[in-house]
Amino acid sequence: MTTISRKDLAARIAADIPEGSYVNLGIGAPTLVANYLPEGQEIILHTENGLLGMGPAPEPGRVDPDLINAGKQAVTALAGAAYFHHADSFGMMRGGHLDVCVLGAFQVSQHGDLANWSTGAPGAIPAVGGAMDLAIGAKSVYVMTDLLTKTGDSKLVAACSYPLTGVGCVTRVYTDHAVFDVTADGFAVREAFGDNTVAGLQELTGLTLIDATSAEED
Amino acid sequence: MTTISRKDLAARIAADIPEGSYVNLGIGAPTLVANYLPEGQEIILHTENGLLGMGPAPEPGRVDPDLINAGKQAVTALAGAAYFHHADSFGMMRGGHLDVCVLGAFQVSQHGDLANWSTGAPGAIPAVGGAMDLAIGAKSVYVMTDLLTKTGDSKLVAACSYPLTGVGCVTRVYTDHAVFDVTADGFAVREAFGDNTVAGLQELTGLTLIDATSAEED
Amino acid sequence: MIDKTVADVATAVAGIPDGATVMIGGFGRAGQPVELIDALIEQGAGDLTIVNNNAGNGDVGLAALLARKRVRKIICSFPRQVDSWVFDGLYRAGEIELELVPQGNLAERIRAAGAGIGAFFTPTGVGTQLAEGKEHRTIDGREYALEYPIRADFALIGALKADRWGNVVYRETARNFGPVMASAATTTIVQVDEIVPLGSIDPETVITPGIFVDRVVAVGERRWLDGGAFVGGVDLEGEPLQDAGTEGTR
Amino acid sequence: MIDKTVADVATAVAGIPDGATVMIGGFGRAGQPVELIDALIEQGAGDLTIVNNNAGNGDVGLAALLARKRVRKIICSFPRQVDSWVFDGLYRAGEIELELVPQGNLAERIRAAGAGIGAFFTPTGVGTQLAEGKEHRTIDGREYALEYPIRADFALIGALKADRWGNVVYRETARNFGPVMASAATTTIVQVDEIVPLGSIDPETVITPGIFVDRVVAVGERRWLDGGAFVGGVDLEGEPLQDAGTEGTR
Repeated sequence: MTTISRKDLAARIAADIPEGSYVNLGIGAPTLVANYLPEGQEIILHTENGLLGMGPAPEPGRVDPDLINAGKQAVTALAGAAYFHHADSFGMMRGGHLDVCVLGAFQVSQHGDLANWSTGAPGAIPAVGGAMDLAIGAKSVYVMTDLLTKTGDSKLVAACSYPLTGVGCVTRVYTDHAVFDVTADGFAVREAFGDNTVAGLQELTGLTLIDATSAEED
Repeated sequence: MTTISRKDLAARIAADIPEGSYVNLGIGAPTLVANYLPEGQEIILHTENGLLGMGPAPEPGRVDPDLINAGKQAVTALAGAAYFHHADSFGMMRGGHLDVCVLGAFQVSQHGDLANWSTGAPGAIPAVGGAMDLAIGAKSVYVMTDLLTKTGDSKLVAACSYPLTGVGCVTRVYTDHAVFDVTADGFAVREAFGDNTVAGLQELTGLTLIDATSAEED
Repeated sequence: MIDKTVADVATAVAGIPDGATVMIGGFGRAGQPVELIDALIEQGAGDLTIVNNNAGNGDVGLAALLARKRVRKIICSFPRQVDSWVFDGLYRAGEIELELVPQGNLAERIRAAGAGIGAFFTPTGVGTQLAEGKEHRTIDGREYALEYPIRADFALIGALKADRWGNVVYRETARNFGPVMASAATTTIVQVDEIVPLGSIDPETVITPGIFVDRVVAVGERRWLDGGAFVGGVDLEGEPLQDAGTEGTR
Repeated sequence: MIDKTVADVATAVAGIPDGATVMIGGFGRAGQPVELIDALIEQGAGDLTIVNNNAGNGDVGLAALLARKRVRKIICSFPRQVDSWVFDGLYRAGEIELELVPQGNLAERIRAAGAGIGAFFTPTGVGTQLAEGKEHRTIDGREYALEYPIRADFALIGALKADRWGNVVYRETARNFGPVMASAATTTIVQVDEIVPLGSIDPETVITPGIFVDRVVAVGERRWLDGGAFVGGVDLEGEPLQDAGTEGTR
């Protein structure tokens, strides 16, 4: 079945973020979303290590070790930016002031539980960083992920088998096959890419899915 | 018996504050202490409405409504000052970062309980301000007060009859008759002014007092 | 383009409904959003819960709001002042509810609301009337009382300047409750002397980032400043000195 | 005269005893007190508990302190990194204790220590392994876990500049954990590029007031700055770019 590229997925997510939003793009793939935010619109990026108004990577040779994002990559600061300390920054998240947070996932349950920090493998060294704060840290928590693992298992699950990052925190899951909303009754297919169908997605995920593909856009 | 003036008492307190101390002088009479801090020594005054490095009142005509102390009087800011918001300012106090706080009192108990915010009079409108935060807000809490009320009652008491501001929080009481330390065994007379004696002070207060007048100065 | 600036104070306070909880910044005249309070009086909302350090002075501002019976309850640390006769009268007549909170607990409870903290243990007030009935706990040998967040529907804040993203800079001790209140309200409204171009505030010096701010309105420079420089010539309320020879208008 | 400046980093870290809890600021290279960590390695204290966001990178700095078996326990949010082999080895060998704390809870617990809060209810981590065994409570319909303060005997902080009273200014995202750690340690030690005269820091822009600071040491300007202006020419670790033609000394 059709799968869209990670770049197209980033663009798809970007299209859902309204102007004026305060957005945290997590670490890794979600940071791609920044590249597809509509030109000329003002969307304010937060990085939890203490900056609102984060701009793109600097020109070569202009890397500033004092100015990095949560993934410890060099960034810039836009006109209108603000710096603050870690307690203030995570207070901003915990206090529900961000509009959107985009995160990766190992698994998302039909109740919106998120597992993205640990596979629970024995002997693995645990590391959580800001994952749990991010999971509860926005009005809308979007997950960006492939629908299937490399071994073909669905990352959308009835209940997470991996250690949880947050409970009931995910709003919507953007995958390479389709976009799913988390609803009180389980996952609803909001948009199926290409030749994906709700029936086909049910087969891939093994879950009963609600068909919301003809629902009004919000 | 000898009583020293409020100005002399302020000077006496000032003499006990070492250079480099961070000090909050409360509201009212304790603010007099600022006038007697030793010339040429640096003692940093805190005002809980958001300033460290508070300086004296401004020249006439130079009153700045944006720059006031906790008593809502015009002040100035010294070189080396810092502004901060209310939560940070009271965090500073509650977190035990101030060295000395000087407060007024209605009563101080032999256990170091302080009553200074309400006489508990029926019909009185309650108002506490920062009194309870100040009472617990310094490594040393000094009280500056007359020993006796206008009707001749001792402000040093076995147990406070007025509503408490803080429990076991007072370190030392500077009165117009003598200086008292709060100890595990009750009040100790540290210094008796003029012709005051421990026996005389016992009579005035009705309390058993420890004689510490010959103790080493710390 | 994000533009949080609004044209006038009436627009700034539009939509505050009856029954709202409204935080009002300021400590004394410092940081008091004078023009926004006047606009709220004009706007008409009633049955309000007000969060402020005090309960109004004289017959203007918050006291005038109280005098018009528009406030059901006030949460503050120090209602009783030499000139708080409006509050005093209402309180004695049983016409206003008072929640008295030690000043530091007030600030911390407001911060907790903004920072998503569910409750916290504070040592302030323990053993006093103001902690009676609260949950107590001894932690590491010290006794604490449990305090809950104070949230608001609206916050009215007075500051020095802001940009169109709502980044705010205060002046001196006028900062006081502004930053925590801005974080604790659903809708935060800030009055400033001047709205400055985006990028003209050094990001190191922003005190309230725009994420906490919804509406910004310029009310003109305060009388004791001229082009941002302090010129004085006023009393503590910002009124011209008798001998200053200025015109004496507000 | 108050003068918190000390002559060199060895003096700055003097007196840190075996068994101390030491907070170390920084997130990545930003705000990392590189010279103070090296001085602590030189100084010799062992059996330390370290509080940091990470658990060391490569073979330098915190990783070098770990490699010398000087750290008994580390409290951090993210120990596992691509180059955290020193920590990884010690952890797998059972030679170091780890307390893993979500980053926001870490920051808030440190703040709580500085602000005299006995404990607080946080929503972060609820329902996860990291809240197991903690006290839970539903407040206003949301579930929270109770977290306690993290205090330290010493804090090592990296910043831009300070005055002799210990007023500190940071630079960009190097601010990170500095302000909260400075408030939570009995003795706070700050390294800066430059010590500036008292009064040359605008009181509006002080981020860590001197009340939280005990010792300040100047370590010289970082390589990517020149007279306070950003000049670049370095990688993320602050090392000269290969093609930059600079001398490559540290």
